[in-house]
Amino acid sequence: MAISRDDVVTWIKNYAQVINENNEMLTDLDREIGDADHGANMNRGFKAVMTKLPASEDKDIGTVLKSVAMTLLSTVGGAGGPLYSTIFMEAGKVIGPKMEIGLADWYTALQAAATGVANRGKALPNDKTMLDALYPAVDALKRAVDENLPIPEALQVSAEAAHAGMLATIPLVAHKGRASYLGERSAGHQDPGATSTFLLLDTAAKAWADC
Amino acid sequence: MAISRDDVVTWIKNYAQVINENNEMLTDLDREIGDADHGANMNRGFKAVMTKLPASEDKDIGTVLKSVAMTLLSTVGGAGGPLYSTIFMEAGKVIGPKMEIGLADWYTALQAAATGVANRGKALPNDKTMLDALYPAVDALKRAVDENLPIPEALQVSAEAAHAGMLATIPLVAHKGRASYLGERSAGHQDPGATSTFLLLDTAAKAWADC
Amino acid sequence: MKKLINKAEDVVREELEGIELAHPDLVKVSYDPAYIVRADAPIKGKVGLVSGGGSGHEPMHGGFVGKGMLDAACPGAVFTSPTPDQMLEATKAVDGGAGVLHIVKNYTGDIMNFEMAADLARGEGIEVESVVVDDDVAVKDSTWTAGRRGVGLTVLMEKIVGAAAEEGRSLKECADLARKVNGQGRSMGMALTSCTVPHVGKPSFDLPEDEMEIGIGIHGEPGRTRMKVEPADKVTEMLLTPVVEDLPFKAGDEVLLFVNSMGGTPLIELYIIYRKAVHMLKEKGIKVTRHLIGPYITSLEMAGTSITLLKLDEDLTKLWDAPVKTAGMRWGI
Amino acid sequence: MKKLINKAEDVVREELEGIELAHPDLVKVSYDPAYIVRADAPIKGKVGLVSGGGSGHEPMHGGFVGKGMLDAACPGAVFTSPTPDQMLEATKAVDGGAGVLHIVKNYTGDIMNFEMAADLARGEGIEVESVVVDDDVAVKDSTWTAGRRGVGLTVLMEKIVGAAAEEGRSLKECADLARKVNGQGRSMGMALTSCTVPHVGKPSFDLPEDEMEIGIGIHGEPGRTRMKVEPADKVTEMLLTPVVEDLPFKAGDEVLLFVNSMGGTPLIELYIIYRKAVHMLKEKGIKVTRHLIGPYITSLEMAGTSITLLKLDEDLTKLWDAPVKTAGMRWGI
Ligand SMILES: Nc1ncnc2c1ncn2[C@@H]1O[C@H](COP(=O)(O)OP(=O)(O)O)[C@@H](O)[C@H]1O
Ligand SMILES: Nc1ncnc2c1ncn2[C@@H]1O[C@H](COP(=O)(O)OP(=O)(O)O)[C@@H](O)[C@H]1O
Ligand SMILES: [Mg+2]
Ligand SMILES: [Mg+2]
Ligand SMILES: [Mg+2]
Ligand SMILES: [Mg+2]
Repeated sequence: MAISRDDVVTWIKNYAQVINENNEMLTDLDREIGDADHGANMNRGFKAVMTKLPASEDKDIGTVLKSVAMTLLSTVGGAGGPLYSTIFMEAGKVIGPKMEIGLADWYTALQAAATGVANRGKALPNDKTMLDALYPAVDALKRAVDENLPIPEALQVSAEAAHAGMLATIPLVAHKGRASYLGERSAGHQDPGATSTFLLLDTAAKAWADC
Repeated sequence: MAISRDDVVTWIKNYAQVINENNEMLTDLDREIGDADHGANMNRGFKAVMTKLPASEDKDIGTVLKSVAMTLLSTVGGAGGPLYSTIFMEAGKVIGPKMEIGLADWYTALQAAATGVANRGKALPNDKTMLDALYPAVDALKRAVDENLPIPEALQVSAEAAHAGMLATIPLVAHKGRASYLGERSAGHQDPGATSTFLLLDTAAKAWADC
Repeated sequence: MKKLINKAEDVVREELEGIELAHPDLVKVSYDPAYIVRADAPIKGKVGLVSGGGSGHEPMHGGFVGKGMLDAACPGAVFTSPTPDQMLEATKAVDGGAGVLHIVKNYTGDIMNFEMAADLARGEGIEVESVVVDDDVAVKDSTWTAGRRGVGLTVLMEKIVGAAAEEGRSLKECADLARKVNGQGRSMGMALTSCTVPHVGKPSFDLPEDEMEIGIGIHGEPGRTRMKVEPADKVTEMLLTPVVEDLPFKAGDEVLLFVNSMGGTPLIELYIIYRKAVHMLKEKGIKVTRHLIGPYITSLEMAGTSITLLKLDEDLTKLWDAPVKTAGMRWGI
Repeated sequence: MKKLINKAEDVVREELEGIELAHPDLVKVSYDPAYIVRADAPIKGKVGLVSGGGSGHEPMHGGFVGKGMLDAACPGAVFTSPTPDQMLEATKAVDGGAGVLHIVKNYTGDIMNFEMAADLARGEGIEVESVVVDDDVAVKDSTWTAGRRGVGLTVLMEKIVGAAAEEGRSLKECADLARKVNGQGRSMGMALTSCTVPHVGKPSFDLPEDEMEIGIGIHGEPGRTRMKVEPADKVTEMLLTPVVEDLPFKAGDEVLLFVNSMGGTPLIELYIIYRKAVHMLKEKGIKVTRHLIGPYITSLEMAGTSITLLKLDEDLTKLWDAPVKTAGMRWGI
């Protein structure tokens, strides 16, 4: 089975919905160790995505993802804007003008996304950033591809890995982003960006459960 | 019997003490219908009086009262400053270089004080000002002089009249001073200036109870 | 009470010390009695402009002492009128032989203290004129009240009359000009929060988390009405409409629009109000040709705003534009 | 949340409308993408100065657009870095052929967005240099953190480099000057109260009635330590000592002392702090030759203050004194 262009569009729309529902929760996490806007920023961006998506949702997957990237870049701002924009941009570049993708494509796309985020933000693993949810998900996908798991199962384990990664940010001391200003005081709080990243992968797993 | 220069000095010192003790109460009254400073203003003034009084307390009564007036004028500010300064200045002028005074002198002094306050502030009876405590006290003293009451008793009735006048300000709508901005909303509150004026006369009655 | 102060009774003195240290090029400071005077006072042949009032309204008045505005300012205790000895000494310090104008906000205390000071100064041979500012339309003006309060218009009057004195107008001309400004200007204010007088230590009034006070004074005196908080556009209407109707300002008028912060309201909100006010005035055919936006006449840390309108003509506009160099207002030099 | 706003999502747009209505002589406003640009931009042969950041710090940066300071400012959502498209369009709008300097406060978001904008602008053939401001000594600077934040020094840098660009210095000279300013300036701030981001609707942090936060950022990020409120003199010591020791500033240095209000702290308190800071510096043999006192880089309505010191030399002093005409800072013209 495969992930179609429409599946990708559904995933993005569902994520916009998930962000809207978790707006306050994400902002609350950011209040603890940041500046209380991560939910608001993401929500502003994905509201704009919902407005602009119709113009590209009949195009190929790469075009869809790149258009999401451009919208996020010009509406989210903050650290989250360039980083989430990078995720969609790099994934879009790797996937290119396909109308459907397989698990290996998705893995390569997510890996490119993670590399893009790392290049842009210069964070390392365990710096308490969204990468701490993204990297484990990519690793899990890699194993799933190697083991030839069916797509729904593969997505499930990658979302679970992201979830574990997200929770693992709690004890960490932040070394990047606004939370790093807190030094030791950042420990004991879950990273908002890692949380929204887990939600992104979790939404994919749910949206593509029948692929 | 008579009121000596030392009695006058005692009265002023006692009043400084009374103002200090009632600072918060007076300020609270002023918070309701003014700007929450009447107690602080009076207390600042009478603290200064306590510092400066030693320089004139061996002079005649007129000099003592005028020096209090000058100190109040340069330290109280607000509406209370000129008005309380006027009370002591006019009383001091009328009494002049005496070393002791009788009831009639005291009556004439207070009457001059009331006239001075009325000229300065242009308030009428029942405008909800300190005059509403002062006028009844002056009237009571007049009757006491006519009836030849002993000083302690006369002071007692004048203080009681001031007290009644003070309470009578409660239902009034203010027509002068800051409370007048409130219009009808000023009714139901006791005037702070009338309250400090009652305290002034009450302190005299207590200080001169053996005169 | 949360404030960056030391002892409450030292607030005004320590503020004066800061002003003295910061602006020796603009002002000299006297501590006893307390007044702030232009560094180059007295200026021979120039009318001296003196104002004053309780502290807590910064930058007014001390921040307006300097070239093209006030010659001296007398700071009282917080929210309390200063005393006649301050005003007398300030008057003497700025008298350059052309007389001295007292700009007095209409509060019983200010009026009485300035009256006594003017009497004393005249006794010392100085020609003194007084002008009373009473622009606050929130207060009913009648012989049965203390009359309208002096609020935002004071700032504009001090700038405009300051420019007139600077260009050499006579005491009578300056006083007439000040009365003209007072006749053509109106204000109204509101508060979202109270303020706390340092030596009192608790808020001057209580305002629940969802209410505002319309028609507030600048000393935390209660206003006209208390109501639920409304959006900025509605609040702007509630302030501007009575201001426009009182004079009344009419289609074709050119005006200066002054949107003031009571202290705690940030600039971002003032621009939102300014925007709505300009739209409203435009609809009425009133043209905003000059403006002032910011915290110029404040009530300590009170959150809130006031709107002042002044009808302009060629002379007033020219005087408004004239150079001014003070700590609180500066342009052209 | 008590604010004079309409809908939270309209705050920045309505503020821009107010700015556009108030200052047509100084600036033009673009709404999509959002930026404020000098009315006379682009100026041929002059280096263009662009800054930007989250809104809520007014007058910074939009209030500093005008002659002798910024050529353009990009306002983000409240406390959120603006986006590359805004910065790109602003850069194009101010490019007069001599290149464009981006002044970027050191926050991950600002850095990344400005980096992307600079790349895009270079792609369109515009010469772009970027300078990062990171003056906040409250934050440990190491390769293990995002580094120090850019705070109060930004205002001074924008003024000084703005003057240099105005007098015709090259892009490289302006960039070097900006880096020199960054090397010689340090800041630290504190808060008495939190602030509330409009679209969040509740305070960014909770601060009990008797506590303060030392080392606060300008976005309501928590600071270094929380403690009981201390008197102003003590607070001044807690801010100024780390600032002085960090550079370190030394006896004989001439400095600009900038005492800033975070928004809700009134001028009367700033002068009290200024006074203590001057006394402290005097004791260390450091001479305050220039100053800035007021709300210039704020955090909405937050009560609190920050102190910035900048070591001056003849060139920096001359550039500081040079005429500037913006909505938020003006002298000499
Ligand atoms: N250098 C970085 N690399 C990767 N992710 C980062 C970096 N800096 C911050 N982040 C992520 O961004 C999140 C914060 O995003 P957001 O609140 O939208 O931006 P801002 O911090 O500018 O307010 C953090 O929780 C973290 O996961
Ligand atoms: N015109 C007036 N005539 C007489 N008394 C007045 C007048 N105006 C005000 N007062 C008195 O002054 C009191 C207020 O004094 P205070 O609070 O010290 O001054 P302020 O009103 O300037 O703050 C009032 O309670 C009232 O009794
Ligand atoms: Mg954030
Ligand atoms: Mg009072
Ligand atoms: Mg008062
Ligand atoms: Mg942010």
